[in-house]
Amino acid sequence: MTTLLCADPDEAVAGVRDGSTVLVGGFGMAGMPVALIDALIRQGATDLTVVSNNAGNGDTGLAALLAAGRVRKVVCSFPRQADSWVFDGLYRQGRVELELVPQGTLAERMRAAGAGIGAFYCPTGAGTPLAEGKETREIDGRSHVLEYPLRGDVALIGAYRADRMGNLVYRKTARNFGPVMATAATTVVAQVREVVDVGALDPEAVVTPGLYVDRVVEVGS
Amino acid sequence: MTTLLCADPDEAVAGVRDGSTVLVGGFGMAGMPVALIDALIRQGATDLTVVSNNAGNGDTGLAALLAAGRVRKVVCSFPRQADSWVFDGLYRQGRVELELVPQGTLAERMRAAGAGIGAFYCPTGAGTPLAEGKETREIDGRSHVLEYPLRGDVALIGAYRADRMGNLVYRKTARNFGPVMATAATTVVAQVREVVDVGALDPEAVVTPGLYVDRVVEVGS
Amino acid sequence: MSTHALVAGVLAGPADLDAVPMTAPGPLDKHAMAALVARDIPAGSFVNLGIGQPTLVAEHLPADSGVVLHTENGMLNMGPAAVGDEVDPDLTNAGKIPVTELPGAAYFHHADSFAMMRGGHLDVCVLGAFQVSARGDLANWHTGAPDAIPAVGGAMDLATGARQVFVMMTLFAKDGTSKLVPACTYPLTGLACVSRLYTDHAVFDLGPDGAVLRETFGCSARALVERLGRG
Amino acid sequence: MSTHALVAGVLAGPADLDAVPMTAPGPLDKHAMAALVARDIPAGSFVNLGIGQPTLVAEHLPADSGVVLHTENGMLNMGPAAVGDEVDPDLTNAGKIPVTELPGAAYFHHADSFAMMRGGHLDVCVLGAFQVSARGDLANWHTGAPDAIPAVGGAMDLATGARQVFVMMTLFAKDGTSKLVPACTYPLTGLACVSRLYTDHAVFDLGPDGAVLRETFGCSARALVERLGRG
Repeated sequence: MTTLLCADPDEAVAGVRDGSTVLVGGFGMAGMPVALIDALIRQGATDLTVVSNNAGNGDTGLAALLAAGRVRKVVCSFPRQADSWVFDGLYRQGRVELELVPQGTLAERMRAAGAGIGAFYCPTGAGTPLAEGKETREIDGRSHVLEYPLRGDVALIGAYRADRMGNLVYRKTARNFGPVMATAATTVVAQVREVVDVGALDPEAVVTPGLYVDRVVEVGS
Repeated sequence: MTTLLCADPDEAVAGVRDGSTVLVGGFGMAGMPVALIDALIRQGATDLTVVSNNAGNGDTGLAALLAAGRVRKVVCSFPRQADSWVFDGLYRQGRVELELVPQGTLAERMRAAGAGIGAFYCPTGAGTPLAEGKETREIDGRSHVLEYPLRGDVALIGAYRADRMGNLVYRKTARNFGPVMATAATTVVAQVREVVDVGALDPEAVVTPGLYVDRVVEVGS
Repeated sequence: MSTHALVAGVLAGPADLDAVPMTAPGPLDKHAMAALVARDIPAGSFVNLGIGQPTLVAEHLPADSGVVLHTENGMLNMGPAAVGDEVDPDLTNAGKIPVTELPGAAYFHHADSFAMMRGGHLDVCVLGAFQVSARGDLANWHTGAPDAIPAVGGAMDLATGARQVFVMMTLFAKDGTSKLVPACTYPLTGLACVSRLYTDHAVFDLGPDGAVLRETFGCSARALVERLGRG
Repeated sequence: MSTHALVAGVLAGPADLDAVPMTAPGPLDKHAMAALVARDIPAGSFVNLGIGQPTLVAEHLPADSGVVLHTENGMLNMGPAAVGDEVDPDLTNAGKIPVTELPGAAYFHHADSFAMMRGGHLDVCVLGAFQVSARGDLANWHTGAPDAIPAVGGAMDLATGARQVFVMMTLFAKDGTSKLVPACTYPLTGLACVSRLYTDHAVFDLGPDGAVLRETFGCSARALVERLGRG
């Protein structure tokens, strides 16, 4: 349905419910939708499952959401970083659950959710502790792990430009998880540096078609 | 390895072996690598399995390859067209095998081959004759068919521009199967309208990175 | 349900047939059917129109509908058929007909296009059919005749993936038999996937309980059900 | 095989140890190790360099090598680290370090980037390790210590997907035990995936039959095997 242009980040995250699974874009701070996460903290939804590559950096963005006690579980590939002290503390106190997923499998499970794939056999992690308890199958002489789609109720992503139909382009490696998460959630919210008129983006270079994007908010650079 | 710029289509298709599986891009004539197919006819490889959305139009391109008797089997989604008389005749005479695959499953099976996915559960075709003999599984209350990767020995695709590193961009709906097939074959050959210098393509808009492309030949428009 | 007629297995059911409105004086032609389908597509929908008659629906969408057309060969925001100088061999619809591009268009490759379809991101698709069953099974890719060359294209992907599948077709085959059937005899495209059937004689909602008559054209619901019963 | 030493289960084997050349007078530092790895990367390869020490390999690739660097956060043709005005928060490597873009670069999203990796399209990746087994098992993501926070990132994807996996690490841990082991005791990243191991004391080829010593630095092969036997 038609993409909604929101006046501010608070309007963009309105209605997120307690217990939601929230996909949060970004790789480190590149592509991290900080304004949307700040708005989500104000909005108040709690008991969240957050899916993101990392588990927060420093004290802002995802780290602030964790510090506010809103996150029940983190699904990510790389929680341990030099500046991930908020997550570290909560995890060691047993106040947040962790599901660790190899980075490519994390991306592919969200892609499967967006692409209507019921499950897929993936060689990554076969024979390692991250495959424990999972169904496996030998295909072409190689062990594969059966992986299931990972869906969000909401996706919060950061992009570079949107047109008024919600078509998105990203900038350099800030693209990372945004285009995948945009396909995998019921409600997709994008913060962008700039909203441009319809027709201003090159149709050959649109990365996320507006079809995937429910709400857009311009936050400047 | 480094992309080879070929002097002509004959150099570009050199070495294709009898019995190869050849992925042929294009949807109808849009994106169809006619110059490469003509060169493949001259090159002489036979007993080929051709994977392409259609089974040839008119008397040129794929239809000419079929007419030359080089194709043992066609894997496609839509062989029956107003101008597919060459295929129609061969099929009715039992001189070519047909494996019919839903269009999206055809694309997804090649994507799986390129993406290192061992197999995937796909809802398309469940309960229809095209799923007969295939393993199925109920996931989330819905029947899914287990589909396996579809790999090529060679891919022949048509693109718009290449730079000298083999990065490709396409034009409008001629993009179709090219980017997927480029990931799924051992040797990937692209005919392009124009070869440009490295740096002339926008890195944000490259569709097929040169990593996937083994040989490029400029054929003009 | 209360004011409409339920046609279980097409042919019979606890009917309130007299409550079904006849909304046109005669059977509809394909343009009138396309206009009806267009009327029922919500504003702002993302829609795929199958090749053949469903393509006509585009001509009946109001200019301000905000409906965005998808073509499975890799484009959103497809415009009308190209004419004259607009014709570009690199820009066609799924039927290989030259088309145009509207502002806000986006191009993508086949794996992405069918991920979009299979992933449930299209609101509506409109397809033609050989047969549709009262519970919404669809047969539209293969007659099953021994000498027929089967071709499926994106039909199964659309039937499986779109949130709502509308079918438009003539209700009766040339030999007078109904194409709305208790169970398809032609090879299936998808199971329980069609939610609404637009025909020249009537519109039906389809579902697990059977076909529900919504409106008829040029005949009463009672007369139509009788004819279906004979078909 | 004939002129090199096979170190089955690391420790012993039908050895022609005296034929293994000592090619440096002392143990290598990380820069010299990186130079060695760079020497063995074929011209024109597509290469992913893991975070930490493997990143140094880039500095030792000849300017005309045609090697293209991949970073799994979504880029090909990555350039050197950004300095001064070049720093752009939207352009980092997998270690979140600001980097630059070379002509001919391409950006893509994570699903595409890891499809590229898992699909076998990278010629070489270079990783660090906690432990490597003689048959090429890799442990580099988790010490398994009860209070450690596990983090895997793209390590398993690279170990599984790259055509050749090179590891560079010190051969001995701080406590003097060998990190080249008969079987890994740390949690595994991948099985039988490492084909070559570059260390400060020696280079080994790894495979189903065990570790083959190729060259040593600062000690004879015989002395090294003896030390490994004690480790």
